[in-house]
Amino acid sequence: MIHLLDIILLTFMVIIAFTVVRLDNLFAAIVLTGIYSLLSASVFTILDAVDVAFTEAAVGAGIATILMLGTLALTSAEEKVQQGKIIFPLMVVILTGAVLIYGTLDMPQYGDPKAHIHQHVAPRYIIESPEEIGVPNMVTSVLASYRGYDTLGEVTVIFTAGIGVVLLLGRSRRNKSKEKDER
Amino acid sequence: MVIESHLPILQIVVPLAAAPLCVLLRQKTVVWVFALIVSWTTLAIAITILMRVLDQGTLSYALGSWPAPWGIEIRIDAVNAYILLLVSIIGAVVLLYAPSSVTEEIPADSHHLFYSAYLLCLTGLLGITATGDAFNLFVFLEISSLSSYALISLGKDRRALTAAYQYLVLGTIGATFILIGIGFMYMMTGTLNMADLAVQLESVKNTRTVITAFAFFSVGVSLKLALFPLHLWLPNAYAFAPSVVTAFLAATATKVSIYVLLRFIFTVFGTDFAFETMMLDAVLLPLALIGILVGSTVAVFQNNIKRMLAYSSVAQVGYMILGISFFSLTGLTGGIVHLFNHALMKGALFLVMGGVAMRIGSVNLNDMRGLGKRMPVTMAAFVIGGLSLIGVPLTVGFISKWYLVLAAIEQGMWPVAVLILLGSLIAVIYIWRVIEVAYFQEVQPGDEREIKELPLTMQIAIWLLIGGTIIFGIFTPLTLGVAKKAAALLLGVLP
Amino acid sequence: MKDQIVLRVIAKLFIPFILLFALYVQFHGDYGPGGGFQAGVIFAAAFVLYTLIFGLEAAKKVAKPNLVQVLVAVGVLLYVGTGIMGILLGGNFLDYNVLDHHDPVHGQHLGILLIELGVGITVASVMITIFFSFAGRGQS
Amino acid sequence: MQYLGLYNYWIAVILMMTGFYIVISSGNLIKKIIGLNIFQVSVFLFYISIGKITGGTAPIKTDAASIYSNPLPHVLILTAIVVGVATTALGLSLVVRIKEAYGTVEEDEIHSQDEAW
Repeated sequence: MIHLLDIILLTFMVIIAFTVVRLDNLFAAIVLTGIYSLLSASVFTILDAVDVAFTEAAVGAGIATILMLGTLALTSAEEKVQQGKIIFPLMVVILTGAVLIYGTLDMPQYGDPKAHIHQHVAPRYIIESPEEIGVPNMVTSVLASYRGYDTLGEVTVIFTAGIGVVLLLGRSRRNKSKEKDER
Repeated sequence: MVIESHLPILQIVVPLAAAPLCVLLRQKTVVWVFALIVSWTTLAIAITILMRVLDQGTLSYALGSWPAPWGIEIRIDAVNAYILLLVSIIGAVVLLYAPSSVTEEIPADSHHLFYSAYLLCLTGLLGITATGDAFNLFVFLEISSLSSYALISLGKDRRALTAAYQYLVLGTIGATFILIGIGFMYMMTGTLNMADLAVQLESVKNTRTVITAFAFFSVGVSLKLALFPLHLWLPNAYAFAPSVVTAFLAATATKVSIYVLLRFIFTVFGTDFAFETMMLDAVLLPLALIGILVGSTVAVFQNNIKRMLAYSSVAQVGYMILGISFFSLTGLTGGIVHLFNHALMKGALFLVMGGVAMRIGSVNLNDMRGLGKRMPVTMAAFVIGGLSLIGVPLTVGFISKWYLVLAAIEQGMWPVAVLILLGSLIAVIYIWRVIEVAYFQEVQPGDEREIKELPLTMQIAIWLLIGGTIIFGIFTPLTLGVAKKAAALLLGVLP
Repeated sequence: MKDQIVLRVIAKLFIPFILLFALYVQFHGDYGPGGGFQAGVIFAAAFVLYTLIFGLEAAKKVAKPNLVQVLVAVGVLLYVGTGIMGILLGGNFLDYNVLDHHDPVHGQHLGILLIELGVGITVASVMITIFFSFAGRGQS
Repeated sequence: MQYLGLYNYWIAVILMMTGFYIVISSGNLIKKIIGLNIFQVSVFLFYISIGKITGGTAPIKTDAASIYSNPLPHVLILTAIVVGVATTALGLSLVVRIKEAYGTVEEDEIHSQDEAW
C-alpha cells in the first residue's frame, strides 16, 4: 500500500527537479534544491527513516545550501544560457534511465515484508540488537557498533573534506600574490 | 595480545591514524619524517601479510568482533595481498622522493596538510583493496577520491583546478553508479558482505535487477579505472597535478580500481554470469584494444611529457583489461602481473619527470634538449623505464606483454596478438621522441643555466623503482609467481 | 548585519539553546533519532549564525581557527583510539564488548558514547572550518 | 496492478536521471554541483524505499511496535549523506578557486581561455 502523502510529496519533488533543470537563475535553483532536500527528508520520515530525515534536513537543506549560496556570492548569480548541448545528454539519460527501469521490473514489491532484504542479515539487528547492544535505536546500534568501521570511514571522509577545503581556500589570496612577487 | 592476528586492520589504521597526527605536528620536516616512517611501516605490514597469505591462505578479520555478514569483514587472499603490497611499495617510495619536489610545488605552510591528504589517499586505496564488504568499499573509495581531488588541485598550473573539478564530477558520477549497483545487489540478497553476496546471488542471478546491478557497477568502476572511452578525466589530472601526486596516483589509483573490477567479476558475480550471461569479454576486448591504440597514438602527439605518459597510461590500462577479457589463466596472469609492472615503470617515469620539472622548470619536450648530458643519471632512468614501457626483454614490460601475446595466441586470436605488438611499436615512437631530444639535440643556445643532478633521496627513490623493473624482469618468481597464484585463485583452478 | 540590534539580541538568545540542543542530540542518539553527526552539524550551525550576525572576525575570536583545526584531528583520533582500545583489551579493532569485562552491554554503551563524541567533534569542527574558509574568501 | 508496487522506485529513477541530466548537460560549474546533489539525494530515496516494510515503524525499539522497517539502509544512507556533503564542499571550493583563476564559472569560457593560452 502506498501512502497518499508519499505520492504527493514525490510528485512535488519531480516538479521541483524539472524546474531546476530549466532555471537559469542559480540563486533560485539553489533555494529549490534546498526545498528538494527538505521534501526528501519528509518522505524519509514517512518511510520510517527518522535518523536519515533529520540528517538530510540538517545537511542537505542546511549546510549544503549555505555553502552553495556562499559560493554564489563569490561567483556569479546567472547561468549563461546554453547553446545546443541538449540532445547527447538527453540520449545518455534516457538510455541510463531505461536500463534502471528495466532493472526495477524484477524487484520485490514496495513494502513487501517477505523480500529478501528483510529476511537476511537485518533480522538480527532488529531482534537481537536491543539486548546485545542495549540501545533502543537500532540505527545507532548498527551505525556505531555492527558497522562501526563504516562510520570510521565516514568520519575520515569528513576529515578529508576539511583538509581539502583548507588546502584550497585556507590561504588568503593576498598571501599568494605576495609570494609570487618574492619569486 | 598477538599483534599478528591484527595485521589486516593495522594495514589500514596505521596510515589512517597518522593523517590527523600530521595535522597536529605541523612542522614540515617533522611531518615528512613521520609520514615516511608510517609509510614504510605500512609497507612492512603489507609484506608480512603477503607472506602469511601465501603461507596460510585467506586471512579474515572481523571488525568489532561481529561475525560477517552482520559485521564488516576484512578479507585478504593472494589477489588483494598482492595489490596491497603494490600500493604500499609505491606509497613508501614516492614519499621518500617527496620533500624537495613538494617544497618546490606546494607552499611551505600547507605541507602538513599535503602529507595528511597523501596518507588519506593511501589509506583509502588500501581500504578499498582489503575490505570484504561492498558498501565499505564505497566509503573507502570516497576517501581516496576526495583526497585525490584535493591533491590534484594543488598543481601550479591553473588547469590543475579544472582538471580536479572535472575528475570530481566524473568520479562522483562513477561512485554514484557504483552505489546504485550495490543497492540493487543488496536489494535482491539482503547482504553486503562480498563472500555472502557470492552465495546469495546464485539464486537470483538471472533477474533483471541483478543484470542491471552488474551493468551499473561495471560502468562506475570503469569510469574510475579510466577504461576507454571513460578516460577523459585522466590526462589532464595527471598532467597538471603536482609531480609527487601524479607519480603516486598513476601507479596506484587505476590499479586498485582494476582490482575492484576483478573482485566483482570473479568472486562476487562469478565467471559464468560475467562472461556467459553478460558476455563481458565481448565488451571489454574491443574497448581494451581501441584504448591501447588510441591512447598510444595520442601520446605520440603530446608535447607535455607528463601528458604523454598519462595517455600512455590509458593505453596500459587497455593491456590490463585485455588480459582480463581473454578469460584464461595465461591472460589473467598477464593482466595481473602488468598491474604490478606498470606501476613500477610508470611510477618511475613520472618521478623522473618530477625531477625534470624541478630542475628545468618545465616538462615540455622542447625544453628537454640536451638533457641527457645535463642530468645523465636521471635521464638514464627514463631510458630504462621507457624500454620497459615498450616491452624490451630483460625488463618487466616484456614479461607482461609476453604473457598477453601468449594468451592471444592460445585462443587463436592472431589479429589481437598483432595489435598488442603494434601498441608496443607506437610506444617506441613516443619514447624515442624524448630520447632523441634529450640525447641527440644540443642545449638551446643562450641557455647557460647550470643544471644540477637531483638530490640523493630522489635518486634513490627513482632507482628503487627502476631497479625493480629490471630485477623483476629477470627474476620473476616473486611478481609472476604471485600473479599466477592470484589468477588461479580468481578462476577457481589449481595453479 | 552588525548594526541590526534586534538580530543581535535574538541571536544571543538563541545560540545557547542551539548549542544545548546539539548536546541533547549528541547524547540522546541511543534513544531517539540523532547522534554525533547530526549534533556536530547543529553545533556548527550555531557558529554559522554567530558569524552571520557578528562578523567573521568576532567569530574567529570565539572559535580560533588553529584550535578548530586541532579539534578536527582530535575527533578522528578519539574514534581510532577507541578502536585500538578494543585491541589492547584483548578483542578486535572496534570491539566494545571488551571495554568492560564484567558487563559487555555496558562496554557497548561506553564504546558508542566515545565514538559518537569523536564523530561530533570532527563534524562540528570541519563544518566550522569549511564555513570560515568560504567566508574568509569573500573578505580578502 | 503489480507495477503499482514499483511506483516509489520509478519516481526515484526519474529523479536520479533528472539530476544526472543537469550534471552532464549544464555548462555552469555550480549548476553541475546542484545536479550531483539531486542525483545523490534521489539514490538515497531509492535506498530508503527498499528498507520500508508495510505496517512497520521507525526502527527504534518500543513496547508499542512489533514490526520495524529495515535499519540497515538507513545506516548506509547516513554515511552516504555525509560523503555527499563532503564532495559538495570540496567541489564548491574548487569552483571558487576556478572563478578566481579564470574569472568565470562557465565551462566553455574556461575552455576557450585554455586554448588561447
